[in-house]
Amino acid sequence: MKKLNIEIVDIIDTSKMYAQLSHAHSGGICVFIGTVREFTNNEEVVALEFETYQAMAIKEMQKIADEAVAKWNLNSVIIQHAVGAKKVEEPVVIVGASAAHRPECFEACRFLIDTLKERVPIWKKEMFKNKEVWVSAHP
Amino acid sequence: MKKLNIEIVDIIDTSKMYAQLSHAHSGGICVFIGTVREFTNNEEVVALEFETYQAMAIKEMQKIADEAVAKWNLNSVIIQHAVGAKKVEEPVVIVGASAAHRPECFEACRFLIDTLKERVPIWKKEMFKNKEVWVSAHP
Amino acid sequence: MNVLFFGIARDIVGTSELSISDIVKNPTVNDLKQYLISKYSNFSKLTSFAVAVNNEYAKDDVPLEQNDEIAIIPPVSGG
Amino acid sequence: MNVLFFGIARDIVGTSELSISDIVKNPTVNDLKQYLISKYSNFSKLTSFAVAVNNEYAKDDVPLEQNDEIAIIPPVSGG
Repeated sequence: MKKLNIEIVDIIDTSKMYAQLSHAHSGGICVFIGTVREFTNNEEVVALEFETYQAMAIKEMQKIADEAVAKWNLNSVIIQHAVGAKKVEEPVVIVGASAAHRPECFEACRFLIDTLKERVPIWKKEMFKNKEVWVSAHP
Repeated sequence: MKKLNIEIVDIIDTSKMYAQLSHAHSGGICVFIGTVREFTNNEEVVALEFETYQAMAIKEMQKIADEAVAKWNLNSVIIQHAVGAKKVEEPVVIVGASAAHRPECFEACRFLIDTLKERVPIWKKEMFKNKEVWVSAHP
Repeated sequence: MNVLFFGIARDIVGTSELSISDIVKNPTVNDLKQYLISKYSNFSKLTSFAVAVNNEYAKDDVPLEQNDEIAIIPPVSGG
Repeated sequence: MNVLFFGIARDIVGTSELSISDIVKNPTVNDLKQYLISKYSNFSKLTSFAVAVNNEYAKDDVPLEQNDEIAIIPPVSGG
């Protein structure tokens, strides 16, 4: 049985990751966690603020998980994204895949985060000391 | 300041991973966990048993971490390997890297596990119902 | 026709939901985009923006129905 | 000269530590390997095996000193 965990959450609990991804048919688990970095282009970031179009975001994340399972024969997948204000060093996204062997779980994990960033309707605002910027909005 | 965590342990506690890898200068963390798979070549595995030459293993893991930090400018690295008997779905190894951006942490994490498997003096015995096999010992 | 706005699109129109009546009859996704650009010039300054119909990305020629859930999707930036 | 054995190497010699005295004078890593193969033919059936001197992999021409920590490293299989 495949294990899938697709969620939009207020706070990402990384300690649950292993239970969500481990599987008797898996020899390898690969996880990526995106975190808030203190500096962007040498400017100090106070926080990142995330908002989402939740119903559509869940639907897109489900599609991405289904594509990955079909392509790499995964046993488990997690895709969780946080919303709200996140401070430096806090997790904002976690994606992970478990598979029989390690090449598949690495490739699948990279696909999950790259595709999430391209397609899932989530928006990030960088909060600096004196300004706020919607990331990627302008050329 | 770089954070390094290099250990041989009896039990891998995956819930500590985030605290060990998060870093104010990191935007991405990549983690690989090796787990016990139920079947090897269609034969049911009861357990894996790991032993190590601990002093040398720690030294080799430290070298691998240093090489990765130098090559990808990582902020944090963990390399932990378990010893003793491990049952299906239990974690046996965890490696992880955190860096400013995601390509570096993915590449570094893959390097950590690939190089650990090549160089670190740890030996795995597959325990089947009716036999025991030292992995990779014979051609 | 109700339209939802997120992220910078919400900032541009000043609200998260807008009821639009003064648009061409039987509008398509493209008609809605052109309507927004003509009413709010800041839409033309965005890298791009997409329209979602019933929680799916919709191409320019997709017709919009009265009961569809329609949303304006500025450049996404999750992760 | 004390030598440590791990994994299948320990199974082959039947102990985890062996004191070796009947080896050539001023032996190198290669001399030790040949000694083991001649005494325990199962070493020649392994994929390979390495020798560590003071916790570092050592090449065949490295001389072995009385106080070195010497270990036989059969093919590793961690992870």
